[in-house]
Amino acid sequence: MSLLRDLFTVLMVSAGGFCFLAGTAGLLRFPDALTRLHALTKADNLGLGLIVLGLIAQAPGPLGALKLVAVWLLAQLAGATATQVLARAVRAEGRDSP
Amino acid sequence: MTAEQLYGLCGAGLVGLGLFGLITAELPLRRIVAFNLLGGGAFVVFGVIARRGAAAGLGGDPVPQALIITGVVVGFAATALAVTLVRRLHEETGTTKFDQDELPPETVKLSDATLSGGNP
Amino acid sequence: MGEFLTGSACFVLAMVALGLVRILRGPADADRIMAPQLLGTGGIAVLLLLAAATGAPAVVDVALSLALLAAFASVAFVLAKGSPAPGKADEP
Amino acid sequence: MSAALILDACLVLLVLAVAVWTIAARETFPAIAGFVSYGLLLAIVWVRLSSVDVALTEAAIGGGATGVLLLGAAARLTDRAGRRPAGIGLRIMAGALCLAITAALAFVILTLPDPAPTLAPQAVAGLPATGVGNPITAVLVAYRGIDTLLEKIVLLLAVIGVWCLTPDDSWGALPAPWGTARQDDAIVLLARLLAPVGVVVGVYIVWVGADDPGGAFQGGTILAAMWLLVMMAGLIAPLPATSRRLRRVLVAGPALFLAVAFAGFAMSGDFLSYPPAYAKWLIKLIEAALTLSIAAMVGVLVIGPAVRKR
Repeated sequence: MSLLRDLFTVLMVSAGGFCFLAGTAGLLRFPDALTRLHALTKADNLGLGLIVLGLIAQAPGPLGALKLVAVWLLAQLAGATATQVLARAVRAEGRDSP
Repeated sequence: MTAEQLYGLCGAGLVGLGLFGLITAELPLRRIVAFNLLGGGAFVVFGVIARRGAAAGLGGDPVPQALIITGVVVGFAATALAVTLVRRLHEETGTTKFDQDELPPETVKLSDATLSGGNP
Repeated sequence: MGEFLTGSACFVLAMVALGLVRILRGPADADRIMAPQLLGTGGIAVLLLLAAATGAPAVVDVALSLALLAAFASVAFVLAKGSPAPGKADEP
Repeated sequence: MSAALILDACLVLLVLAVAVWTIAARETFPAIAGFVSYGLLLAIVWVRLSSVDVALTEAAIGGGATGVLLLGAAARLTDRAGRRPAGIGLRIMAGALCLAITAALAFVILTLPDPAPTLAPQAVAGLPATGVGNPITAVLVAYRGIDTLLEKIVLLLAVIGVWCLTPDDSWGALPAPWGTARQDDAIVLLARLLAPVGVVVGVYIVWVGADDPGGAFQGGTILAAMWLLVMMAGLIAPLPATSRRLRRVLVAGPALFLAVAFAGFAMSGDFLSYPPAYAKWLIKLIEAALTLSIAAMVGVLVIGPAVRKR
């Protein structure tokens, strides 16, 4: 049982790490601010979600697992808002200086 | 090399970098940022000393750790006061530079500014 | 397990470092303010992995604080940029 | 070489690189973006140094309050660096001085005494008398209570200093730190969803601070951040410096702390000494009052004074 749980954690954390790799590749390769913002907030939040999923299996108890999920939900909210307001700022900046 | 020494050297480097910025930066806001960077480095050096004092089942000596928290709080208060001073200076004179010779002629000189903010 | 989780934290940190180098170079200020956002998400991941690796549940609270404050820099940046600087009228 | 040591090396390099960027960047704004990142990275450094209490402080201050303060200032201060930066001679001399200081510190770090002196056993031995389980909280509120009391007074003095910078004709006006920009619906949504959760987390951090990492300053700063967020969203107005309600909250914590400190003369014969029977409850009461005052103080320090109407 413990082995199965560890295997699940290894799989999920590795998948999460891959998402961070993809996000960074996007940051390095994408041509403008809006697409970089996309790479940053989509891939990294998915990566964080997978890592949280993997760590839930290692959590000390149901409350610890709940806290991990709360961290992920808060990060989602922050990511969604920051993307929205930053994307508007990028567009406004583009209009000011063509 | 142990992890403590690594972080200690990092703190020493940060102190040097912060001091360099504090001396050479031109704008007061940049000096405030450099001063905070220096403070962070000093706290890391102190934190390494706390970590080395790990005993009695604790991860570090709690006395320096508590002093670091106090230091962070006081550093924040000083930063807020300094930033407000610089903002007020800018509000009065349109610049935050202390070098009077570099000001454009139409800018109010510091000596003429009504820093008291009194009504005419 | 601890070694694997610490290694994963190291990998995520390396990815964050690469992204940070790209972001801080700009060109626009809006690019640069993504840095706290990147460190928010990546830092939370590193902290959660370290909490599990070292068995220190209190570290999750640090991640919780970071998650609460992750959007702050972006919001402050947009508000500061949005309002016209009062000093601008003085400049020639 | 273990994974942990590789992680430490990566982290140290990254912190140093971000610090170099912060100092070397030509424009102010990139430097501040770098500095906010530096603060967040330091939170991870503190976790690696087993100082979770300090990590919480750094995350709350570096991620929230300092970032908002510096970003607001950077947007308003319109001057840019001049044509000629500091002279090359000054730079070389400053560089030599800083290198010497770094080298001296590095020498000290590498030759620290072994075994290291520590007060940890004494701190743990005194814990039962205070009734709290977190030795750092015990140091802050009990063993070195006088430091914490003076630190709160420093914060109050900073608040008074900031208020003193109000122009005479604007005294009593509402501070408008973010202009009077239109409400942004994304920020309003964030404030409505996040603020209630944030208040709960802030109170939780104070509550667990008695036995686990956390405490009044960490929790209070998170509460202050939530107050700032609701103001940034335009849902409530900032309070003016003349508000009696605000002033009462500002002094409540330090005043209670001071009152308990003097009551120590009557109850157990010394300044700032708690009678052992009530020590735990007195400490919790002081922490609760300090939390509210700290939230107000940090909030006021970030908002700043009212500015002159143009």
